[in-house]
Amino acid sequence: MTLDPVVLFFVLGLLAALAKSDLKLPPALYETLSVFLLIAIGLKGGVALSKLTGSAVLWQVVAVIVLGAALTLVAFAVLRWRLGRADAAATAAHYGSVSVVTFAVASAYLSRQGVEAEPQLTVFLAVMEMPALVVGVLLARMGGDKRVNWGRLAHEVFLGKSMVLLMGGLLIGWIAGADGIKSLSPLYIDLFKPVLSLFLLEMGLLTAGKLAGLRTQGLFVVAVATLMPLLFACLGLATAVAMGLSVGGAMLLATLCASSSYIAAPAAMRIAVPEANPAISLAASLGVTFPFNLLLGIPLYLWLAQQVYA
Amino acid sequence: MTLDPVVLFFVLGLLAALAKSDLKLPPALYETLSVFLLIAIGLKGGVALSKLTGSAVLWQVVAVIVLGAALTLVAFAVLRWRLGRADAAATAAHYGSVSVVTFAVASAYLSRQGVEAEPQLTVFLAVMEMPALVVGVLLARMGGDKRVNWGRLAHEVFLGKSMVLLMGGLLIGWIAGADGIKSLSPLYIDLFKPVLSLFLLEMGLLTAGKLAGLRTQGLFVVAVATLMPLLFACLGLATAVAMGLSVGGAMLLATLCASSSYIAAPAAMRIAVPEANPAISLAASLGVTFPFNLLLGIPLYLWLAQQVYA
Amino acid sequence: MTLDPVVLFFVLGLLAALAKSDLKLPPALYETLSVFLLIAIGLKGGVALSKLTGSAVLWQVVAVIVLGAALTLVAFAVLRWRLGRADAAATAAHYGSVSVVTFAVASAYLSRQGVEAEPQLTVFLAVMEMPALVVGVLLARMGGDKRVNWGRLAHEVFLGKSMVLLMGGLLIGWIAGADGIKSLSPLYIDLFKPVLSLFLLEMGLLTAGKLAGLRTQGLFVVAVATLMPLLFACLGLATAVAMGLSVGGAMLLATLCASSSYIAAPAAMRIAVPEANPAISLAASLGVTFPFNLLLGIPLYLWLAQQVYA
Amino acid sequence: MPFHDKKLLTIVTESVLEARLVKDIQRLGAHGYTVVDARGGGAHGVQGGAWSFDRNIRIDVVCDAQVAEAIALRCEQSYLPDYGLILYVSDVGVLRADKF
Amino acid sequence: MPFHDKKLLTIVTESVLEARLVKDIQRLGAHGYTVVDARGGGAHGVQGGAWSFDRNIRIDVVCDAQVAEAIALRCEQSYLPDYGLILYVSDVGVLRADKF
Amino acid sequence: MPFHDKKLLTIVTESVLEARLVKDIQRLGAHGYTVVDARGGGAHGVQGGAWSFDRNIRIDVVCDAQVAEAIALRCEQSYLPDYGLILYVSDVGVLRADKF
Ligand SMILES: Nc1ncnc2c1ncn2[C@@H]1O[C@H](COP(=O)(O)O)[C@@H](O)[C@H]1O
Ligand SMILES: Nc1ncnc2c1ncn2[C@@H]1O[C@H](COP(=O)(O)O)[C@@H](O)[C@H]1O
Ligand SMILES: Nc1ncnc2c1ncn2[C@@H]1O[C@H](COP(=O)(O)O)[C@@H](O)[C@H]1O
Ligand code: NA
Ligand code: NA
Ligand code: NA
Repeated sequence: MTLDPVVLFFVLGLLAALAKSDLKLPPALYETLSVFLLIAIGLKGGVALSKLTGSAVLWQVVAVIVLGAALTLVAFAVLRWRLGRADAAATAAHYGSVSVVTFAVASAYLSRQGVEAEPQLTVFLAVMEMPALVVGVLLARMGGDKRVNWGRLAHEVFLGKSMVLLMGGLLIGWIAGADGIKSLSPLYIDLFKPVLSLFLLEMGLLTAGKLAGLRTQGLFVVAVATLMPLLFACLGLATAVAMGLSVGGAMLLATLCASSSYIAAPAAMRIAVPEANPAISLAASLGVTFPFNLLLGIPLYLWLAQQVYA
Repeated sequence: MTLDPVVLFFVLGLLAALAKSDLKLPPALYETLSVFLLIAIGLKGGVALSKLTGSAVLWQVVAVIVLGAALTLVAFAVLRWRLGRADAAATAAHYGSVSVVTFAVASAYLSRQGVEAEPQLTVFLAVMEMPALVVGVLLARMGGDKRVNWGRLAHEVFLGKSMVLLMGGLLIGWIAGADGIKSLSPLYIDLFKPVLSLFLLEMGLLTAGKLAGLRTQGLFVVAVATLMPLLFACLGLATAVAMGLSVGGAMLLATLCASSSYIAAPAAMRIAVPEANPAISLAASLGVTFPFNLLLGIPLYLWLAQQVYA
Repeated sequence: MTLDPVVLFFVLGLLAALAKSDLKLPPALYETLSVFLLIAIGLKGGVALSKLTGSAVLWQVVAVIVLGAALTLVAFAVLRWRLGRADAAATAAHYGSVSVVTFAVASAYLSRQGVEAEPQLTVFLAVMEMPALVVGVLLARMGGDKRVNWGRLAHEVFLGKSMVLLMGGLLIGWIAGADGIKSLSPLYIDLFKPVLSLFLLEMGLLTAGKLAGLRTQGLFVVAVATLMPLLFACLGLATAVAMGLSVGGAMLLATLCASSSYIAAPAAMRIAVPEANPAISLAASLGVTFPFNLLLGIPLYLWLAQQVYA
Repeated sequence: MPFHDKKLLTIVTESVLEARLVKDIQRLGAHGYTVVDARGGGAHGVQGGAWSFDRNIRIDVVCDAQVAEAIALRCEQSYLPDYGLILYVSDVGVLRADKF
Repeated sequence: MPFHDKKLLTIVTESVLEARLVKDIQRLGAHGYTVVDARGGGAHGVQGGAWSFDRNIRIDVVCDAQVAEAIALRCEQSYLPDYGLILYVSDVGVLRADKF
Repeated sequence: MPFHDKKLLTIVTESVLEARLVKDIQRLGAHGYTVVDARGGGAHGVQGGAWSFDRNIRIDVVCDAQVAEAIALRCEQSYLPDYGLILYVSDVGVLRADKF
């Protein structure tokens, strides 16, 4: 169970930043890489979808949306124990939502292990971004007197950069199909993993910055940020079994549940729940859960899935 | 006649921006992509040229330069009907000049349709950038009392970024030849189309911004921006027939004539004819003509060429 | 002995900038390309290292570190003839250190000529960056009353961006081995040379800027910047013979010695020897030695190595 | 040359607020604005500039004193409580008073 | 600490003018200048910053009052009629008066 | 609206100094700072902005007069002799005096 080299890039970035190296990637590179990853994942999913027939997937999509909302409620209940309403709601939205990069690393890990997964998992990725954000805002506003600007929230959620690129890629892949996409594959398919390595280097650098924030947030946040993914992975596995997914699909759904957002959710929460302290949710989501999933979670979730399906 | 997936990226960008998504690509990416496209097109053309013998191409180059100048005059005559001298001249320069990306999409479309074209078309692309700019400035200054700073204009035209990269690529490709370039092809050849897709995404975002400017420019500009390309494509076809080009070559020359510049021309006109309003020429060139060519023009010009050569 | 096309890109950049073209690459691209090159070179070296056995390499590494320090002393002795202590020391550090891009071009040149080289040369590249910087600072401070902030220098040297990326790449390549790296090779291996071409275009643009600085620095600097590489190449060859390297290895070691730093050394010297004038060392290192090595030095050093080994 | 007295209002805040602030500024009567990407540190910690929500912007507006006050008031009420934001005004002389 | 009185001249305009403005500034007697990329909006519409000719720059020059006036005059005559440009001056205190 | 008097200290210098200056600024009592990438030219030649050691930064600090003087003194003694650096102060009005 050796580490994938892309994960080593994450470790390199983390160590470099912790050692206070002056290594910094230009912001424009970070944005470019994230645009690339979102389109590439979308395209791949769209092509896969274009080969599917039947309406089973539609029901699964509905199930997965409900799952995302439910996880957010669970996370809120746990976090409310110690955090204020706004902070608990905003952080819950991060955990109910998903991490694109964690998904990408998990997919790469799966294919290295020779395990197949259903194509619709990419669609799940796209649709699971959203319900948590809506539920998070509802939770933050419940009982309060601040009114929610739903127009702005809907805009943020559905027209946010990551949603547009993921859905856009999905649609283009679906319309163009495997043949149409062939001329694009030297970039979006062949270079996917090495580009992911560069992105993870950057994530390592950024994660180190958020670790500093942990010291002020205390043990509760650290504990939640490691235990919640485990719990959510199990809930994801159970749902996958109920939905009749394969081992690979179950593992990816577990990973989606276990992963927490650090792109779409922070942006949406900063707009819709501005009184929440972003340092708390980012320290948990990016500082703890992301590396935890990358280094331990992903192999663990595959092992769990294999036990369940054995 | 399905849309090439690269064109779908343009549509994605356009829709995202029209829906006021916060999707934005970093400016550094835009510049990097345009540097890449210019070099890649130049290299490809240079390699092709290095295989040619004989002086026929030289005469064709002269013909094409004259064509570019002539189109600018025609455009000026049309535009002067409603616009002031400076605006008409600057906009005419855009239409007499060419669009590198439209050319790239047309080439991709051709090769998807299995139609070959002469290698010198890339040379035509490079030389057609320039005469329109000179004629445009002359037209703007004729009869006026402002003197032209020819040194600055020549500098702008011949040492402008797009000219240097296109010509530089051409020369390097020509010197190195097919063998020398082989080690570079994984980037400049294999990745050309997928990189074009990213560039078109950005173009979609930018085009949407210029569409807003259209409202203030009125129907005349919109009409010109759709009808002039059609007229110019026909003039291009006629010239191609006279020059003895193949169907593919004719289609590409038609596309060059129909296309309008939105990189070299705006930059040159802003320096040399500053009193012209750049909003008018950009709204026409980028807001209307570019998407028109991309979505309708390119297939149409091939169809036209095939009718003429049938 | 035709020029490699990547070198033509350097010439293009140089000419464009000398002709005062407005061609400029975005700073973020420059940084991205240098990150890429450092990782790619490191990875390649690490994979090669992972196949080695025995401790011979360890002794070679020690020898090469001593060589780097010795070259710095020689350079200082020469430069002190005309320059003040600080300037001589800082410039000597540039010449005792190495240029990653010169090494990359030399490697590409070698493989085009079908000459093999030992894998540990990449390790030599990494370790030769450092001793010159330490010796340079010592020379600058000797006899003076300013105390050296060794902590800051060590930080600058060992945690400087180029060291971290090169060493990080090396380690990842070494841990992952040839198999582990395979999924990354479409970027780091296949695209290495074309990306190098873009980087050299940028280097051409930057070099032109430093040539201007030459006029004020006088003939002495120009003479040193062309003669010192020749001398150092010979010293490198002699060491290589003593170390029992192959022709290819000897040529690369000669190139390393002849090359001078323009990334790590300027950054380190600006921090550790701020009273030195960076215009002098950069004019010499980037304005003269870098193009000299690229255009003349590299083929010459191979020829020399072949004479020695004939 | 006659320079006319105006106020220069500078706001440094999180980049997520850019679109909203620009709208506010225009609505409150300023005739223009200039935005620059920035990084920095303050009471809300370090904004390193690497991400969109980790980045600051600096907005400069040249305007009349009343407009500057109106924008400052809007910032104080709507953004200061929840966002990292600073704001300061200074006196400047401009070339054409009617442009601002 | 004694700060010496100088003028700070700030110009915000289209980036195509950068090379020309820098030449003007040096010719008219300033000893230095600082440039920053910017975006913005004003009478000439929105400059979004995505393209080279859709981008603004902000140039700051610390100098004497006469130099500031000379640069302002040059801008007013040569660039203001045709380009999107604003310009303002303010009072600053500098450390070493002879540097400016 | 009551704006409170503060000093705005602006430093333009080589980007290699960023980390050290930020430390100095915090140590000397400022409560925040804002950094922007810049290019420019002066006595030390042109800083074109293409490389990390060819790039300038502009740091702005809003603070009390004494803090501004302390930072200026530190710059004068530690950096001015060897680095390309300029520094100027001006008067600004801020919204909440206690924040600075
Ligand atoms: N005293 C200050 N001087 C200059 N900029 C500041 C100052 N305080 C805060 N800032 C800037 O304003 C942003 C938000 O400030 P804060 O709300 O204090 O975190 C910071 O990230 C800095 O960029
Ligand atoms: N009132 C203003 N305050 C700050 N910046 C402005 C103002 N008006 C214009 N600008 C800037 O100056 C540029 C040109 O202005 P204009 O000529 O009004 O379009 C704009 O793109 C803005 O960046
Ligand atoms: N008079 C000035 N006005 C504005 N910026 C300046 C001025 N002089 C120098 N600078 C900036 O400060 C940096 C260092 O200045 P210097 O030490 O004069 O080379 C330059 O690269 C410019 O960005
Ligand atoms: Na989740
Ligand atoms: Na045309
Ligand atoms: Na050397």
